Amino acid sequence: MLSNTFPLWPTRASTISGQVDALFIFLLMLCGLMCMAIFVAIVVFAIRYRKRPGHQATQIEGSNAVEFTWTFIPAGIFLFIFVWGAYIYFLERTPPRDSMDVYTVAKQWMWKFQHTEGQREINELHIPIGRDVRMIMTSQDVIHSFYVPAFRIKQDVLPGRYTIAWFRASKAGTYHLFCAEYCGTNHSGMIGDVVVMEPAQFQSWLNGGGPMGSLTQTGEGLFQSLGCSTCHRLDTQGRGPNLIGVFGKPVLLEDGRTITADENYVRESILSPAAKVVSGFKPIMPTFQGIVSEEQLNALVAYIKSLTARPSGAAQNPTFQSPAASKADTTRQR
Amino acid sequence: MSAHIATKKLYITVWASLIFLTALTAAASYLELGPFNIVLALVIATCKMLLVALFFMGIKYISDKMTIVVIVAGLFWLFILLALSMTDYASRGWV
Amino acid sequence: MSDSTPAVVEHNPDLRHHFATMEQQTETAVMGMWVFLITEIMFFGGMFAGYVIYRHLYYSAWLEGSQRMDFWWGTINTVVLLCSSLTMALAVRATQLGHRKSTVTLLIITILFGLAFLGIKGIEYWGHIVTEHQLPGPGFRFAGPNTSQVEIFFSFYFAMTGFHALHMIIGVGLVSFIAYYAWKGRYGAHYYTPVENTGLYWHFVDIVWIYLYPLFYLISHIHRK
Amino acid sequence: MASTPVAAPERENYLNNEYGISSWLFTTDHKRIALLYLVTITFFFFIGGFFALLIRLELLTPEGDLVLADTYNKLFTMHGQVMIFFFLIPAVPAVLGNFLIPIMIGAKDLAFPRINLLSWYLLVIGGCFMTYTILSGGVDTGWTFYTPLSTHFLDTHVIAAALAIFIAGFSSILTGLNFIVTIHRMRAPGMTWSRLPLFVWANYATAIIQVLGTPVLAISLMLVALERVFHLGIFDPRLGGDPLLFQHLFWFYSHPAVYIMILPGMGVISEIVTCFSHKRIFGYQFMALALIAIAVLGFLVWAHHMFVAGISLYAALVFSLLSYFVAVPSAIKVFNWTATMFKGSITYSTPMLYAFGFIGLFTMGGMTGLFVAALGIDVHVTDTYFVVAHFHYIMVGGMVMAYMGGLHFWWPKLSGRMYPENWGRLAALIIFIGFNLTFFPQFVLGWLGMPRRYWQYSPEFQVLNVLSTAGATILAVGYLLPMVYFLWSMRYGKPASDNPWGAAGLEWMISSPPTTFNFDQTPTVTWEAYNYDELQEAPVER
Repeated sequence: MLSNTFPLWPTRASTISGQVDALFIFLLMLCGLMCMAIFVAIVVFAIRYRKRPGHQATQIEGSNAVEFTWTFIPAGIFLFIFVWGAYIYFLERTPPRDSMDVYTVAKQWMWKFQHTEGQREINELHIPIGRDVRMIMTSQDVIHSFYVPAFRIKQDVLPGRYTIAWFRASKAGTYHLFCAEYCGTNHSGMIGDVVVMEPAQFQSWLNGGGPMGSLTQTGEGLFQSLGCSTCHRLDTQGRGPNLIGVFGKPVLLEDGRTITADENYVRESILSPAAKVVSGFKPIMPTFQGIVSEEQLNALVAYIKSLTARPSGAAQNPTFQSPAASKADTTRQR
Repeated sequence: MSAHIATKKLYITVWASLIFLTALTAAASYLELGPFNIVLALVIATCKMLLVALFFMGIKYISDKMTIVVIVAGLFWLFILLALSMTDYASRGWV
Repeated sequence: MSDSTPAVVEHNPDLRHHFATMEQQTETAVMGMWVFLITEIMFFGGMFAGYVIYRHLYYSAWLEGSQRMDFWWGTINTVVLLCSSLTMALAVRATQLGHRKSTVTLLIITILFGLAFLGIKGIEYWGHIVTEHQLPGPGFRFAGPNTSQVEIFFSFYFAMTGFHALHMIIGVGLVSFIAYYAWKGRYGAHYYTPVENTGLYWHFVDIVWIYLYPLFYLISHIHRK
Repeated sequence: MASTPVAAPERENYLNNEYGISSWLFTTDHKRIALLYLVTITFFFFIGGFFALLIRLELLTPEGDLVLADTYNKLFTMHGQVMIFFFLIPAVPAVLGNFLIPIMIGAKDLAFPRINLLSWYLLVIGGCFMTYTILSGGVDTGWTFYTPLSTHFLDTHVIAAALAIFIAGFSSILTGLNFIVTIHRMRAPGMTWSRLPLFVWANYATAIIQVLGTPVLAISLMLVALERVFHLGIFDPRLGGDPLLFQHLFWFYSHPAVYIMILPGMGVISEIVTCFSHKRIFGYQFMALALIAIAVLGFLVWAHHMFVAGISLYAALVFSLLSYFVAVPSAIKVFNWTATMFKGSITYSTPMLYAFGFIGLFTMGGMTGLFVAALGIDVHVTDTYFVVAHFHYIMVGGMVMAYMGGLHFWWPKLSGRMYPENWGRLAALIIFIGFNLTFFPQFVLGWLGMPRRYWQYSPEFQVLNVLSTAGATILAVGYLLPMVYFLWSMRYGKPASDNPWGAAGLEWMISSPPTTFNFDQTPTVTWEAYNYDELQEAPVER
């Protein structure tokens, strides 16, 4: 009945896990010390000052000095803990530039992963050791949560937008993958394995995956078949903005706001295009809500991201500014 | 509490200024002020609110300071809800 | 929802047993009413927070949505409510002065203004729901871009003005309850707390509309084609 | 065991001055309403406790073999909803607060007695809706009602449960309103703010939160109900909504709600520790200020429940910093309680044992709060059993311990009878042991990464889960004991004197049980709070 292994400490398998454990151990000691101090004080006072004949309680009003010490000292310690915790969180929320993207679609009670090289996996995630992996995740129905205890990372997966989690595996092996946000009947069944392999092993696993073509190629195919290329021409300036070099750069909008073109902006522009129209263009793009599936959306986003990398031989230096850079009144419709 | 009873004339003038402010904010909406449109509208609405609250609801004549603290606390809590939840939405794209 | 309307008659006709003086009882009742109004501020505050956030997220949808609002009905409604606030304030003043007849007439005028407001609101709702199918849900029709976001605008429009109308109906009920008792001579210079609290409630509902009016009707009135 | 005492001379008090159902169901006497609340929340406490036992039994084995997955989801949802909205939130304010606040400030009754009765009826009506939800199939959205799961992906009784909590919320709002106005306007002459017992301060701070926070929960549950009925998309992204907006509105109330639950407990503990150390509270102004600070700062920290939910990086930093500021007043209070015992004259009667338990366990609960407020660690431990253990340490280890201590401390005043002392001590010990065995293993489970709300879990977590279930059974026995001997004491308990503990406070200067109007004539207060130097020690019993 009782399982044989009885671990008391989760395995450390990612670069960030060491720092999280360090903060945890520090807090464990600090709080353990404080709890012991309070317990010992209570027991000692309870015994030493117990009610017995001839013993009188001495009334103490209180002392401001003592009060201030145990107000500002804890406040100072708490600030230190806050800064340390915030530093780790900052590392976890800022993925490095050149990380390997894995597109994830969470569905009620299963995980679907897709590597940019084309491999598709369900409830299994093969990743190489020592490589920054960026999970670009969205959900098809309710809120789930991508949680790998061994990597000490967790990120809720929201329907209707992308959320990002990144890690770099530091130890080969197979680790648990849990869904941590309650998502219905089989929430406890929505689990899987993260298999961390040596780079060589990973490469052979990748090649053995069959000729289904990389995500960016599927994305390019979709870009043509859905008719995106008719307006978003890649060589000259069409009715839609030229998308080369757009990803990751700031974009000036029609109503004067400037936002960075991240995965969420690309997704929102595909599903509800008139929400944030690029300045100098008219909201003529039809919505693709319900036409494009989550997987196809991932492929399109991967393709648009890849447009920046490709050396654009023919076109001149691709600036996103529309030719009518100056605010010609004719095109702006009030 | 407000044993003090305001004159009928005062009520009429307060009412008149309320009507005037309504006309003002309605007219102002015809102007083209961009982002300041909503700011002006809210300023005028706050003036109208103060008029109704101070005179019609008699906050001006409340003798017990505690009730005024309760009123101001209520508005401050509404501000907490609006401001702190906006820290999330306003800073979404900054990372 | 008026609070402890005193009914038990003891040595002083309207003094409840657990209060020391009449003055303490009145101040307690008014403070209780203000604390209740604070809970109403936070109740509407939740929806205002949702409004502010969605306005930040979907500004273009908010522009299109508010173009469908009927500017003139909104302005007339605001004027109607301000007049009802005036007559309510005068009614409270009349009660304090003990003028029973003018109190009752002023209260009845306030009720009429309230019903006028609800009538205009009914006309607007009829226009939005029946003729233009803008009631959010499966039956929602909207030509033009980002339909689902405009539907969110209308969800908030109907939620906020709907709850306001509900509070207006409660208000009209309260004022008629007070008018009936005032007509029977229950209130006067010696005892006017229920009238005063009903007045506070009425003015609060008016203030909520003072903010709803610009937020829904005046956003992009200028973009009207 | 105490021999059956001779029947106490029948003096006229609030219990025997009128009989019959209508004397209870239409009473406006704050003491009788307190007893009505006591019966209601005890009923719901045992329903919630029964659900908790079923959950623990299911988790004995890694596989889901006791109940179906859906049933398990309903169990933890309704355990949460019943315990929080129908036991923890009303417990101390409605039972002990209703009974004691008017007496402690020298008033005949609350400011609005009829609204007080209305509050009880609202809780009962809400309770009926909740019972209907339980009997007719239950709800499995989690007590947090997260959207879009609760609005578009479940067809269980979500609207009935939301309505139940909506109505019970108004009971909480009206109680808060009653307390604020009473404490402001109904204090006896001489009862200045600095002479108020800390129990009154604690309920005043709680009332502030109840009044300012609960309406936002009311509107968010109303929006969920509207979304289900009219198929709106306010919180559903497929129809343009944003699920995080619901979480912001929900947690804006639900974090201050945990302070609604713990603050009255702190008030009770301040009363018990001073009485049984026979000593003035250490740093009265700081203790009162800390209560108000917790109530106010409690409203600024809610998004620390959403660090991984998808809020922006900078919002997470802001809320984590504010969460550390709210931890400071709690630390002050723990230090002050411990300092109050220094150089006191401490007796080990049952309320004091509960106070020891409270201070120890609340300290552990508060310390683990520092863990989950640290952003780096929260990413790993949120939504795991670490968080479950954290809030149970504060709710069960803190709040229920304080409630039990308060019930024992004021039982002579409530019923006019003494509870059996040794049985009380035994029950306190059993509860302490059972509690720690139940929830300490869950800290380790959470750190290992076992997610919460799991019907089946990985085999390596089994040993700790078995320990936790064993603890749960001991805890259940521990809670049954007081139920038995309190009822027993109503009939056979030793009649209580006016001041059996030698405690300070106006409630110990009137007869137990008190008369309907508490005081023959309104007292004038001339002494400071906790004036134990003027009070002689309580007679050493037995």
